[in-house]
Amino acid sequence: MSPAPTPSFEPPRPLHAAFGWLVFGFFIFTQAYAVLTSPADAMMGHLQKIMYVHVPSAWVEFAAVGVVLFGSLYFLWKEDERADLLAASSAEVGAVFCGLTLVQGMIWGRPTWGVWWTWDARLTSTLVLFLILVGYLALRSFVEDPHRRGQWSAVVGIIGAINVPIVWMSVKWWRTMHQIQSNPRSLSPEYLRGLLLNLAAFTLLTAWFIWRRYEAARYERAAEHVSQAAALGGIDG
Amino acid sequence: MANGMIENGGIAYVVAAYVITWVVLGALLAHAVGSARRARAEYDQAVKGGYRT
Amino acid sequence: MVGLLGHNGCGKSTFLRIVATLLKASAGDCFVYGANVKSDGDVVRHHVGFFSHVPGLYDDLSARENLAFAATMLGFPEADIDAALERVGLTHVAHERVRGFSAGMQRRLSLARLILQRPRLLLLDEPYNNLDVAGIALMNGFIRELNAAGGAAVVVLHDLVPAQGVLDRTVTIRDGRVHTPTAADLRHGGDSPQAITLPVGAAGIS
Amino acid sequence: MAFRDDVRRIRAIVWKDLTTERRSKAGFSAVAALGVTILVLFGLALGPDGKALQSAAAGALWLAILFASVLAFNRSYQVELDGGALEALLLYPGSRWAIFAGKLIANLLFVLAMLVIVVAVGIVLFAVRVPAEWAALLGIMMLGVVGIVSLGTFYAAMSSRSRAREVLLPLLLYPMLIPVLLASMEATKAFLLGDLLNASGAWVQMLSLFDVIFLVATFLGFEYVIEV
Repeated sequence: MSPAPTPSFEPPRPLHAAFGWLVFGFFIFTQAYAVLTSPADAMMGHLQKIMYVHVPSAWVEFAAVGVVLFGSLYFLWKEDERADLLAASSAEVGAVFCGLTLVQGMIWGRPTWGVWWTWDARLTSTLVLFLILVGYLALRSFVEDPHRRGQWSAVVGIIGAINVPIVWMSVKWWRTMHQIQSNPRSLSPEYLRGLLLNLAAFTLLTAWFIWRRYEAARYERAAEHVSQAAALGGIDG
Repeated sequence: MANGMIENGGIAYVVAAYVITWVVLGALLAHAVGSARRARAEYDQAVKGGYRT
Repeated sequence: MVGLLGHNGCGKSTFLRIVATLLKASAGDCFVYGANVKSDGDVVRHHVGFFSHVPGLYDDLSARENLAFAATMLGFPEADIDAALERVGLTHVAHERVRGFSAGMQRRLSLARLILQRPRLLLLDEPYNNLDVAGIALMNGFIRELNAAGGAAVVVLHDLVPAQGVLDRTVTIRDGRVHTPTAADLRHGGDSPQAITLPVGAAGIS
Repeated sequence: MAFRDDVRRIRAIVWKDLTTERRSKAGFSAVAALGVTILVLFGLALGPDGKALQSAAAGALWLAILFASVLAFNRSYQVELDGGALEALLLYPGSRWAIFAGKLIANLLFVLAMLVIVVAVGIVLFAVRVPAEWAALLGIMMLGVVGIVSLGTFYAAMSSRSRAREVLLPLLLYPMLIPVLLASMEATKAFLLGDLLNASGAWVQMLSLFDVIFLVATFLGFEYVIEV
């Protein structure tokens, strides 16, 4: 009467290769489409085109944090290690996009505002989010025991995700106090289609990245389990 | 943010932003595919070794 | 009292730590007086006394202060600390800091903590280490007293000699399996080496 | 009944932590001296212009308190790790939150004592004009310290038991504390500079809100952190 096998020790069902090709094909198409079809903006000229990588990066970074939050909560609730591995993969991909968003924002800010950096609420909270994700990943790399690592990083992930809106709120308020206003501009419809297409492409791409990293993590855990079982006298039921 | 302040419509900045994005995404792609493949191979190795004992 | 034997690293201490709620088993269930160690940890901790291989004392508190702290934490603030100190023979150093104590004195102080607690299930991890002959006698006396009062004890041992007279039977863990003359009493709970089901009844390991 | 037991446990942990801290002698004075040293360094970085020092005083004070208290958080768990005391602590019956509450209160008292010294020195070094509403200012500092200590005590429970604890705690803690620090600094600054924008009220409200959120989150999360 052996208990149900722990799902995280099973090897994952790998994603079909065609999905990756489709996602990348779509991504290249949407990027080319948006860049080639969008007219130069009256105010910003071609700079506006940065939007097609910047806004989707920012969106998927927050979506990735959402997945971290979900995975962490689910792990604490059900103690399913797969949720922990999913959260970790998502944090990693999220950190990459977070860094990308920052760099793109700076490249856009330099010609627009004349400075590489401004303590704007969005920029600042993205930077803080990046630091929180780095901290999360550092914690994971410093803890070996899988159960402890899962539990600790789940809690850190949840509280980190809670902190994101709080940081945003406090920085926004901080700037209001110092009477610095950001001026948001509404988007004209001729740019909207390219942006929406890229948002979709980035979302799919991120999902694919996270899934691939998740697969790798599952294989690693399964391999660990197999060699552990082998060391204790072979695999049986 | 005055009109016409940006030379060439800021092409150089646009190119820089896209190049950086694609390079980073390319690196992430290589990392994701490579790590999944390596982990897969490691797992297969462990299974083979595990049954032999 | 049941002795738990086995090679180094076979999971004896791990087993005790799972029963004591310090570790969570990756598979299988464990019940102490009907309470699940995974889900009802607090109930289990009321029943279980764990004598670990580390003293678990505060170096900068005196022997008496350490026991007073333990008594409050155990929920017995009115416990007779002086009697416990007397019994383990540490009355003369009651007000000295634990930092200056020898390993054997620290073990005695840890024993005094168990005496305050009087647990129903005693878990002992190599309890005779660093104890002199008198200390061993103290330990065995306490175990016998608990047994007589209806308590049970599980002890991890590498040497059976000091436990003679208090040990009812032994269980050996080998290759993640339980080998015992009373195998019917111990159900093997899964493919994990840590997953052993030991149903513990009121009068000992049933 | 069980609740009264937990309150007794909290009191015992606070007493135990403060007693061991007091007896280890060098602990508190070293941490407080570090806080003062950081203030001196800030003074050198920002001075000697008196006006600049005055306007930077609030930020310097809070950062000095933050940097010094981070050492206190790791120390607070070091006591438990020596000789496996944490294991014994976890074996006692009772709620896990009582352990957190005890450690939190002990750290709070420790940091507040340090804050008194650091602020006193800061008032002198940065030529701070003490406002008439100094009691309210003390309240703000109290709120800020609660935020720092709740998250600090919480994260130190992990970092102190991991590799590289010296770098891990600040790496995890500082980004998380940005809202609390920002609110504390701005509220303090508004008070010290005569509350020109009447801004401190809003900051105090925000700070209280942050404190409540982080206290609830850390109290709920502690059980998961300490048990493994």
